Amino acid sequence: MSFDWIKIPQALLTVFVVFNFGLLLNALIAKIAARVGRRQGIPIWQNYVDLIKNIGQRSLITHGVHFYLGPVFRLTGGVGLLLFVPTIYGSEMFSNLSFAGDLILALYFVFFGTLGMALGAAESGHPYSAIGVSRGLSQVTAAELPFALAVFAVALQYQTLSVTDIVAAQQGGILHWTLFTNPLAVAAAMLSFLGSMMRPPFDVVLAPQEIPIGPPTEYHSSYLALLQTNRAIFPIAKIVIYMNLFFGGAASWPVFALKVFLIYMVSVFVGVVFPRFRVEQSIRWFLIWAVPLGVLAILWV
Amino acid sequence: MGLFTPDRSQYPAEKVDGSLDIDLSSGKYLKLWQGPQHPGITGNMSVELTVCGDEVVEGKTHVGYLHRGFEKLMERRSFIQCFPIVCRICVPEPDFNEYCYAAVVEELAGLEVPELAHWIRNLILEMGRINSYMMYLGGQAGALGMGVIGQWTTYARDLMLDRFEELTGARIYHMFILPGGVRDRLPEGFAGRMEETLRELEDIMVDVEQTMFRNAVFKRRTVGMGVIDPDWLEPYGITGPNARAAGVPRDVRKDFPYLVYPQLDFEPVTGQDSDIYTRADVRRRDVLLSVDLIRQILARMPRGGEVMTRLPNVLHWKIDPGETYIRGECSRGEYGYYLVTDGSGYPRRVNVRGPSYTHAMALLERMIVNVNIADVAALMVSLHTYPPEIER
Amino acid sequence: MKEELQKRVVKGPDGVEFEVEPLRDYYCEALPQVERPAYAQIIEDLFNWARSESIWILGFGTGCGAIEMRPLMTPRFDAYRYGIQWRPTPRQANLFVISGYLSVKTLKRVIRSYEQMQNPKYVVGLGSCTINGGMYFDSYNTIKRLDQYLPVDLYITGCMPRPEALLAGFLDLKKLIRAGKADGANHYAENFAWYKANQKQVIQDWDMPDYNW
Amino acid sequence: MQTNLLDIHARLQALLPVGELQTQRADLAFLDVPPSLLRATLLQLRDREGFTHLVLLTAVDWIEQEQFQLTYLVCNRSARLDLGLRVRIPREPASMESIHELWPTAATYQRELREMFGIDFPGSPRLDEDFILEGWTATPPYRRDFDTLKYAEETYAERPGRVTYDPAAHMQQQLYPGER
Repeated sequence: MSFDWIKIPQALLTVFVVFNFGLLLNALIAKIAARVGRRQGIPIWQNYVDLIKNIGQRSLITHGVHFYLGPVFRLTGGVGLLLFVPTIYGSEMFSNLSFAGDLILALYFVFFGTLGMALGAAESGHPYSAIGVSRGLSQVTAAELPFALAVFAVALQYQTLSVTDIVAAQQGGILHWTLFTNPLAVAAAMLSFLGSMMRPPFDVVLAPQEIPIGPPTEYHSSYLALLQTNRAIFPIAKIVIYMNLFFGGAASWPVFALKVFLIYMVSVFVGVVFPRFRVEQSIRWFLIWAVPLGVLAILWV
Repeated sequence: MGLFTPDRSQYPAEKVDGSLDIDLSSGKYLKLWQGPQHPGITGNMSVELTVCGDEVVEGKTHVGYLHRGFEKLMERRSFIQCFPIVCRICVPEPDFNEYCYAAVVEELAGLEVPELAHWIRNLILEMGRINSYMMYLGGQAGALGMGVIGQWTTYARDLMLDRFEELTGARIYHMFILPGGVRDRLPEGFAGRMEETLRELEDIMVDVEQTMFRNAVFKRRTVGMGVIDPDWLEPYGITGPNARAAGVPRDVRKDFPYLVYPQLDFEPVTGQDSDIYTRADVRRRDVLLSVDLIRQILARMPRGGEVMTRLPNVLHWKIDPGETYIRGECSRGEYGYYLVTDGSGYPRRVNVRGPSYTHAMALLERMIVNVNIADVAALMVSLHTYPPEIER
Repeated sequence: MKEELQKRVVKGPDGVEFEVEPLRDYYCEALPQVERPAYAQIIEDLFNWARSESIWILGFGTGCGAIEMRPLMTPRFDAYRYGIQWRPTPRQANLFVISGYLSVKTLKRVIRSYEQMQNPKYVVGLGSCTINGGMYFDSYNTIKRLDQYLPVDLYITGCMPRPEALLAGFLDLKKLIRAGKADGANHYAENFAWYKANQKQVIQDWDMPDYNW
Repeated sequence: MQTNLLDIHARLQALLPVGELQTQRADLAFLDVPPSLLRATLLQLRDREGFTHLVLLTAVDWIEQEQFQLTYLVCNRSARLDLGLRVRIPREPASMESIHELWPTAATYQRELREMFGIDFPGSPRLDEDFILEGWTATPPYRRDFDTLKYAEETYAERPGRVTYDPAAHMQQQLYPGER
């Protein structure tokens, strides 16, 4: 099997574009949330400044080897997710390193970051980190279940494990999207999406009022900068998967930006006005509402 | 609620003196400090939690981080010198200190306060009550992760602070109610601007009700949580909204009327269920009651008259021996001053009785047992305690 | 020394016995290091600009001034516009706002939180009580000069300072940071012995190691 | 019929040799009680007379008479009456019976009195833990013989330039300069 080496710089270019897009989008979302609170909100470039500042902090404290691995794994989760999924459909340049079975790999990468944080947070020795990570792992597990079910439903529906093929099958009009051909799977997946975006009502993992601020309590300076980078890339990468699987993918960057923004807004709309669930309440919520939808979606196919 | 049953079988045994036998080195329990450097704490205090899994086994309140020794400082200040420092005892609602101190000195010194000053004092106390409740509502929502309510209510509080600024010239520490009366009359056109503020406030309260009190997740987190048994009211000395949410109409404004409350038309707000939700709801309705009271006060207030009685030379002001206690209903419960004089120019002893004293110490330590870590912040905020008045 | 800080042998949940020495295990006794600007001037300028535009305040309301911090973050004053925001953990915060009087008990916690913050870090003293004791000049429980115990970059006067004064103070702090003059952390490390001596003089119950980040 | 404080006092005096009633207001009076009778009086007031609410428990230092006065203020919410019980105990050694079984919240007050006045309440829970102060070794601060200004000047560094005036002398200087 021949490998096209030009694909690597091309994929890195995608990462770069998505990184910038993510930073700006996060600031925009923060501004929108601020408008709900009648504030003006942060400047749109604030995330860049924060990032530079955190890199520029002088002291670095380590708590051991695994402490380094936390942010690194987390960032690997985000970047890896993005690298193996085609970002722009039909574009040779931005289809990244996608291959025939990339859907399974993507599912794995979604979970990867949280596991990495578990390593790092446990090593940091802070009780709040430990509590936050145990909450995070249990909640992510519950939230991933409906998503995995929805992905199986979609894979069964299109009889393929390649994201590119799934996108291809959805071309040719809005009614070909999975959103309309398999609404149950989309519903299950969107509920799971709410749970994995770290916004209320499912942000008990980070809850500053109880366990400030959960897993990253001890992370600072460059470690925090890595986590911030991931915070820009990971939601976008995750939305890219959703977009590809359920909303017909994107054929160009403007369409990509619009669709990502709209999907992101779903979680923001829900998040702004809700308090957060306790972790066992959110798990129960996923099991009662999202998982049956996922099972039905598989049966539907 | 299934998972968190109050099954005490796997809990630590009690020792002879009633404390729990917790062996930290067994690895079964974890000691967590919530505070003082912690966003989920009401002010500068801390709760030492011993948790087993996700559940709190034992909680101990630690205060003293804000202790300035007011009661000692007042013993070496003359009666008029005490007046500017008393408001600093309780930061979010300072006016009650001013009122209680003024009233307690007036009673022992035998001063008569002009009628208009009573009305203005009452107006200020109700305005301060709204401010305090606004802080509470934001904090209660914030403790459950709903930051937007805090934005709205703090905005409403700023509106009310504007009126304070217009009336007294200061935002937080007003130093307006002094022994013998108040410093000044209402400014020209104050009632109209107050009415505008009240309307805006009511709009915000409608928003708050819609997003907070009708929110399914908020209900899920608060209904049935942190119940105060009505039997606890007497042993723990619970007053104010915490008692009213348990269905007991205990309100100093009604029971021991002071200022012009006898002339105002109101009924204490009560609730039934005594959980976090009810306590929040009682306070929300109390805000609306205060809005109503402010309207009544502004409408019925005498149009003219003196606001200050003639004081003796304050630099050589001596008060005959005596002791008394004055109470008022602040936003958290019964607020009182106990003053002992010995015939000199200085108070012999001042004791400030803040409602947080009992709520945050004995009551919180009892209620916090068996609660999920995630609910500790919400429970603590729902008791509405302000640390500065615990330790003074 | 408190009982829980003493050296002892502990039996773990798996039955293995091991020795615990809390002062050594739970705290780090390495002294703070002076960390000078390490890069070329142009990069340091960029960093200083970023530091000044992204001020993260530690969420620790030490005194009554904390009540004006909430309006600062809400619609009327909205300090987020200037890149100012809260961080709940000292590891990620740059600015410690000492909001008013400090009782001795709080001072101990403040020192600990301050030492956990990362270099460069700044301290702003709020209100007259941090400057000369203010209203509490004769109190037996509050300190009178904050700069004896922590390196202070800026004082904001008032009792208590209004949010407008706070905003103006933060803008002044930005100028200091941008000029590279806000170097309190290094000053603290250089004069560590002097600061510790002052701190130990007022804190009677000194049961922690000298440096505990 | 509305109960009033005089009736209650008369009923109380029939049972226990308590002191005279000193009426401050229609709804507030103070009563001297010997230390040994305090518990019985409180029980009688709480269980028979409806004074179920312990408003405050505090101490006054009468250093001239070498005595502490403990004030137990109890309140009858339904009859709207307050009664303050004044108990005089010797200053050295200061010790008083604990009432934390009657009102659990009294334990907090007793902890504060222990720390601030040095009054001992044997049996009260967590009495010797630090409550407000931490590692305090000097005289308990609320005692009259503790000079807070002197302590503050000795302990805490002062910023040079701060001046304190005596208000009376200062105003005299301002208003009538030249006069001594």
